[in-house]
Amino acid sequence: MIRVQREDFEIGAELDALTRDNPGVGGLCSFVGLVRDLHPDARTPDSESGEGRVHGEVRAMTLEHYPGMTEKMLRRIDAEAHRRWPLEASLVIHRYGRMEPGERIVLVATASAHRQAAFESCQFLIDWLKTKAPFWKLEETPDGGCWVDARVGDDAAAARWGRDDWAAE
Amino acid sequence: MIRVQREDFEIGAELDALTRDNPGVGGLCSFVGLVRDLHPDARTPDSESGEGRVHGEVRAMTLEHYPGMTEKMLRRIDAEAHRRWPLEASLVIHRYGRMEPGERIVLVATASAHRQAAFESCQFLIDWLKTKAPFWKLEETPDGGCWVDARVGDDAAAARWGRDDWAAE
Amino acid sequence: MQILYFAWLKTHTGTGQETVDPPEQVRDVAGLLDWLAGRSEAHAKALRDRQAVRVAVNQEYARPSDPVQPGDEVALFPPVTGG
Amino acid sequence: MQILYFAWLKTHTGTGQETVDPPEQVRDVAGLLDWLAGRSEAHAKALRDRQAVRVAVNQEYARPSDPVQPGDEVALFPPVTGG
Repeated sequence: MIRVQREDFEIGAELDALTRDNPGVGGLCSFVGLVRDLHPDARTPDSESGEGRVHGEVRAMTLEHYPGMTEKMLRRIDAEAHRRWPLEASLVIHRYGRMEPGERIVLVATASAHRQAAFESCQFLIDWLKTKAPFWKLEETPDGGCWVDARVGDDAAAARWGRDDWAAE
Repeated sequence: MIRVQREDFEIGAELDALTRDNPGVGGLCSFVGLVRDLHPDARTPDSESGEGRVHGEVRAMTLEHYPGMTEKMLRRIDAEAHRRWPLEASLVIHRYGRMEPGERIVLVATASAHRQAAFESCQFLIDWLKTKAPFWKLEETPDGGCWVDARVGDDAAAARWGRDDWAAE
Repeated sequence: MQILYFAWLKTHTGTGQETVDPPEQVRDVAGLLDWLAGRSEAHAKALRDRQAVRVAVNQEYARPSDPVQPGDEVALFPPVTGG
Repeated sequence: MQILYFAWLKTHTGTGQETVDPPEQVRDVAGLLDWLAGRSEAHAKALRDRQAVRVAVNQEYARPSDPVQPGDEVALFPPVTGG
């Protein structure tokens, strides 16, 4: 199941609903992505300049997406996970709009009879989501707004799971 | 942080507490192990015998542990995870006592700036816990009580992360 | 033909959406980008680095050689950064 | 010396805990298991397959050659199955 929404979600309620009344579930793996107060490439205070300024301080983040295509891609990624692993249930919730540090952005959860399938499929979902679902992050820093660059590491993480035949490049 | 307890736990409350007031967390990975209604080695109904009996039907499970040593081992495994990955927070809750199918047995959660560290350390914690923490499962089936055998696959999963120098064999 | 711009492509072109009617000789994604780049200085600047632009035709990822035709919904955006 | 039994070792020996005073020549884990096996038929049966028995001395995993001494807490149990 996939959901794209502006509102926050409750992790406990979502995960409980995913396994309720299904005693065939032995393992439930979940991943939550949260807004950090520092850009991932930020370094410690700049001692060279003597200013002690923290590069990349993030005050808020706005997530833009492509309504319609987002849902289509998430559904496809979710279906691919079910094709590859014996899953009892799965859930992807991705928020859009403005969020502050500490807020939840995304929840991915997979339930299976076996823990290895749950772990692998959960990681697969977030890896492919990060490189194939049309979301873009705009960070608000003391210097203004800045669109976050895609990370090479995310491409590598997605490529571990092989290639799809529907996302160009 | 580790906890060994008879009572159930609330996943949402536990995970929220783990990341609250720490905007350095970018990714939170968790794993929940639940009581299944079938023994993992159970097969479909026995068509040879014509009885249609489901092998390995589990009505309940009782988890026994070694108080004192359990906490010691869990603390050591948790410390090892923090030594190997840059974690902002971690949590292991393991229950003991009698549980029915669908009930939660264990929660492992790790929070880090980066998702790869969260995923790997979470999987490490459950893999080592399964082969090193002194817990034993007694399954109640229609045929009576049965101590669950250790699984070779669990040894292999634990061995992926290298050897420790404190658990014999 | 409906053109959608997302993230910095929207910021640079100054528009999120525009309806265009390219000439007949624009038959594929590459041709469409070339033609769009000629619409204004802002478009030219936004589309300068083609390696940084991803394209979806009717909500499916498309390659430069993939066809476009009247009535298509074509979206231009940078590599995605969700999750 | 305190001996603890868990899981089917407890079921088979019929006891979860016993205090024993092995003779002086019992100096290591292997020697202790041999001596315990001689205490009763139930003990012998429980300890028949040594490969299936794990040992902890003072709450640390121990090998057959590891020493034991008066005052130790020695636990015997099958391979663990938690999680």
